[in-house]
Amino acid sequence: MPELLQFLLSGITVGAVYALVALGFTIIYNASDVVNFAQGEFVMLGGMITVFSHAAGLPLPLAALIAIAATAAVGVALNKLAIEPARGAPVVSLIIITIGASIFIRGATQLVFDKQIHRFPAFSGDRPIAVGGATILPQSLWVIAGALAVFFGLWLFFTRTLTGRAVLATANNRIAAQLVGINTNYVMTLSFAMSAAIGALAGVLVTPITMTSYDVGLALALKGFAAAMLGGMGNPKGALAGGLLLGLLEAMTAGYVSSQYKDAAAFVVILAVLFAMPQGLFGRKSTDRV
Amino acid sequence: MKLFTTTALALVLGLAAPALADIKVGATVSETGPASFLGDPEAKTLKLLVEEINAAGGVNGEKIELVLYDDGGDPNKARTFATRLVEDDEVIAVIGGTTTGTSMAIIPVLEDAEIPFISLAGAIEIIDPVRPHTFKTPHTDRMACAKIFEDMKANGYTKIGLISGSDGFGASMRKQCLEIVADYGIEVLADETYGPTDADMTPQLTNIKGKDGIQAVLNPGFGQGPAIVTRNYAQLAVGLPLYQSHGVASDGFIELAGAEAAEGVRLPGTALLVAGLLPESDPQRAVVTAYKDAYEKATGKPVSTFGGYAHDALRILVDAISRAGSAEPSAIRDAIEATSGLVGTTGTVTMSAEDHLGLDLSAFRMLEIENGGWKIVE
Amino acid sequence: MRLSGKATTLLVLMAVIAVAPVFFPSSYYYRVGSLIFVNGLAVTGLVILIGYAGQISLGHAGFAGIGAYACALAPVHLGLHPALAAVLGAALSALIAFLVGRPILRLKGYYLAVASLGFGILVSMVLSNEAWLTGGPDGMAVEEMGLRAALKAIGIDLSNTQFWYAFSGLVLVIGAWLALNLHHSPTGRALRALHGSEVAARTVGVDVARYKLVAFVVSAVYASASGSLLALQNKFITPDVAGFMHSIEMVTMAVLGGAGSVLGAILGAAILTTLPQVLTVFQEYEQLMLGLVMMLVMIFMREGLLPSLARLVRGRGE
Amino acid sequence: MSLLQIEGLGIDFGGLRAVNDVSFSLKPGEIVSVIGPNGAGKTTLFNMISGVYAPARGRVLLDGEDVTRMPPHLLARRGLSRTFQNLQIFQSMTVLENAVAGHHLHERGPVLADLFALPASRRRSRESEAGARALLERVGLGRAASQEAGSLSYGALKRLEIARALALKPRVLLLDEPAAGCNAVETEEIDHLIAAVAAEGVSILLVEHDMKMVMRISNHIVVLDHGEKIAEGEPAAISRDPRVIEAYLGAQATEATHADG
Repeated sequence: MPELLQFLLSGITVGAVYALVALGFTIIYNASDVVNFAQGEFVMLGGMITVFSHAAGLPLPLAALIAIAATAAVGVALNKLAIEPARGAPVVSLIIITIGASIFIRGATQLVFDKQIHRFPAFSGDRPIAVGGATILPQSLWVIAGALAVFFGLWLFFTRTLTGRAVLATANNRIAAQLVGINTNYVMTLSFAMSAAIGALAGVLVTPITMTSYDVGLALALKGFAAAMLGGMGNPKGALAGGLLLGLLEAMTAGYVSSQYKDAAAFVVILAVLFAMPQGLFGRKSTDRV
Repeated sequence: MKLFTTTALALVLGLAAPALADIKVGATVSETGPASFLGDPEAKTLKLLVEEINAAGGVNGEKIELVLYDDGGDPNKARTFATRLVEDDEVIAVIGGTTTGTSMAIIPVLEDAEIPFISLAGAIEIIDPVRPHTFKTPHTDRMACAKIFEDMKANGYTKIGLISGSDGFGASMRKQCLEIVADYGIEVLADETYGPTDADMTPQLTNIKGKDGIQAVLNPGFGQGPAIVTRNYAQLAVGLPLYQSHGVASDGFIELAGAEAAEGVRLPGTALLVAGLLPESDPQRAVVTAYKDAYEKATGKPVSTFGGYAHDALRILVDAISRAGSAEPSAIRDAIEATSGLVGTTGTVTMSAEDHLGLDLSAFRMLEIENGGWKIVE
Repeated sequence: MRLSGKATTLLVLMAVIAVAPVFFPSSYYYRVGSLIFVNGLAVTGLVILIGYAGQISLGHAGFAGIGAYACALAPVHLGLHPALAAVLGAALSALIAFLVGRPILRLKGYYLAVASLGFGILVSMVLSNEAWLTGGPDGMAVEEMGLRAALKAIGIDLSNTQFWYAFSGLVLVIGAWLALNLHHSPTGRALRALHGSEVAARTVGVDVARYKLVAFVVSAVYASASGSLLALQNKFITPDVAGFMHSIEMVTMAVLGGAGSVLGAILGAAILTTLPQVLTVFQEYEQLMLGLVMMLVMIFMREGLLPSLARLVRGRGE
Repeated sequence: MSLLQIEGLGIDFGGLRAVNDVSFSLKPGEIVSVIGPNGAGKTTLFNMISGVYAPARGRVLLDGEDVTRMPPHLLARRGLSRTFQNLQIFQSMTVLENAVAGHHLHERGPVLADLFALPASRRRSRESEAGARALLERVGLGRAASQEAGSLSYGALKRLEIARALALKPRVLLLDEPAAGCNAVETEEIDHLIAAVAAEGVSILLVEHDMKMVMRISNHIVVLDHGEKIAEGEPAAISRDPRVIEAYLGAQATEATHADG
């Protein structure tokens, strides 16, 4: 029984990491139908900039704020320089542009910083918290709380604020959104800034657990992408559920079946879900209009 | 289309214009990619040492020119760069192959061209069976396993758990450890793995903890994985001795895992790691201190075992060139094979026709982490 | 004019392959050339899938992995000649593509991307994990094909790099010929039709699911053949060949050069294969430059290099 | 004896009855028009008959066979073909290739034969190309054969779709607003074309907003409003039917400017 509990805690910790990355995909996708494969790099930047600002003597909270702001700026630059000029390009081209951006950011990071692995101290120490025979690190609670906070924030944003609805309207029909007076360029810039900031926040929260280096982005982006698709792209509920589900699946497979094939099990389940529900668990249904 | 090919061709041709150099040494290492943790210090070391050697007058009065490529850990690219080094740059020897995969891809090219090759990767397959032109500097993973198992045996641990990374390093070491573990009367009761980018290993460790009778745990791996394992190990309060591999023998590991979690962890390391702790009489002391100081001064980063592998490879090569008195690949090959008593960072190297590594177990030192620093336990 | 497009493409391709060696200062260039051809072959398959049929795959390296490991394993375990092993690999890839393709191809856009990506990752995971069979992440050796020795016996003495240049060049020309045949055939028209409008293709009687599957299976065979060639040439193979990055690389080559045309895609393969070799002068800036090139081409030459350049030339001419 | 028979067809979108209980039939060579205000469900009806949407209720019989919910490509094999209101052209293909693609059912063969360009495959291509050229002549696009389809005018694309649909040698042809966006001359050409096709024995089901054209060429008219059939009969009778007039006038007063759904 304590084993099961430990697997659950592990799954939720890892799942919250995936969910945080997956949530970052949501806003950009909602505003522009672009899946931003450079999302993982935002997470990496959040961690790396914090590490180096902290090492330069800044207190951790300030370092984290700087990292989030700087990454948001990178997100805006990405939109202005690479996504906006490529408006209307097919899905494959957009995939390649964002992968190109991710390689570029990675290359720049290794030059500006270094290729070593880094971490900074956990926010509330490393003393494990006992939960009925199993344990969890305080930092995991930070990550879980972060994922939940971002989820609720996004949910409120999309359902309760005018700007959030403007983002959804832009995704639905750009021309129509412009006609009703939405500044779609502003919406796009805002979405990239927010996605990047959420990514950076994720980086700040997870680095004490997962550590960071210039090349952690791709693996995180892949898992986050898979989680987002599992849940249904574009839906914050889907991102949260997809991330947690993926984390739990991996932990349960590692715990009860084989640690070698835990990633495989996760992908098999994703394939199975997509076959049964081609739009993911919470995705929007679409019908061909003829 | 034609225009483009010609431009591309012209670009490549331009780069291929032969530079005038005395002795051309080639290298292809994984400066980027998943093994950059290893390859980066290797590249830095090679550049640093070549500068140093040239400043001191070179070898046999001739300067060394280093042609260094980054293969990103991709064996296919490594093979292409090896071909380029041999055919285009016309180097007299090649250092590199950060990983076993890249090394194995390079070997056929250099064996065909009869150019000496000194690999920086761990697997025993590189030098066993012996190939005429292939050498290597790191201990084999099998030797690391042997060193660890000796220590376990001495402490009376006969039932152990294994948790290895599924990357090349972890998988290769796991395989070689499993091959020899029985020789030490040790039984592996749990055999878990984790992915190189995994964030949490508590499920695997929970299973190990739950197995009855396990007396110690071994974690072959490199990169952030072992640090996370060590932290999770402390989190779960497994309470059994934890052995890490030479893959994480660096100060960085203690920093990542945290001194508290890493307390008591044992691993086979090289003299490089404990330069300051070596007795004056130790033959390696002067070599490792000099390298450590030079590297840390030049890069501002702590020295690592992997940079040491590149250091030794270049030293062996330069030593061979000066003994051969010629820059002919065949003469160099023979001289490398005749290397004897050369003191490097990993140990004292004495090669032969049957042994293209030239190290024994004494090159490893069993280290233990204590109060955030290293302690030699022997 | 239009019918001669096929002949022109093949002639240009053959001429470049035959004439390029005149300019090679060393035999290293044969190696780069043969890699271009090997990549070009995989990418030609993707032209059928992406360019003709308009479907995405981020997992085709999985098939390259199957082709490569067939060449590594079948000679050892089944005693097959390496060339036959390549055929076996292609057949196996076709079978797996057939089984996997049917459910996967029901998905669209990013969902298809993630499903194919998952498939590719599964293959590389199996290759990496089943170390008893595949040697694990460190890879395994591949037997010599022996064709070079046979050629030597009849008086054609080629160096290793020369032989692989010629052999993979030949395979690429055959691959390009088949893909061009397909373009102008009823099957090719059906594929391009469903690319243009699935619903309209259906109403003219195209069994869309079946034709998507055809494109998937054919492109899988191309990828498999490319993997086999790579394994036989390198005589050593690691699971990287099936990795995610290799899939991305293949798609990027195709789209960068122009996925709609065979020549464009091969041009893309040529550029992306030579780029890392050229970029070595930039040393640490290599990655930076690579990412920059990918972005710039896709932003400013949306249809890919070749079609965009062709348009430019045509625009000047008129 | 009817070739196409629609029995009580209906579909709902999110609880809304988009089309409900529509029945009518077509005899060989007959031209039947479906009219009604925007949003009446005409295109939805077409989509159900042609297998694009799966109807919730009712049946479609083609030559006596129940083909309800049969996918479009199987309907095509049974001789049912259509055009689209909002153009579904194969943009990246030439005009000729679009028309050739319409011959798919006649030219398809083993994939391997196509890959290796075997004589049989080339012969099939040649035959369908000849057929396509003849069809393009017939719809007045002979000269545009080698142009990229995307470069054609709207009216020309409408005719290209008809040529592509005719390539199937259909028994039943569904035309969704074939004259929309065409000028008077083009409309008359399409008018003649439809009559000529019907004269060859092809049954034609037509959705069209040009009432003059509808009245001129239809043998029979079905009127839809709010998804229900409100009237049916000969053109002359329909134009006098008070329910039809009311539906149109009433709709005109409130009607949105949107295209029909």
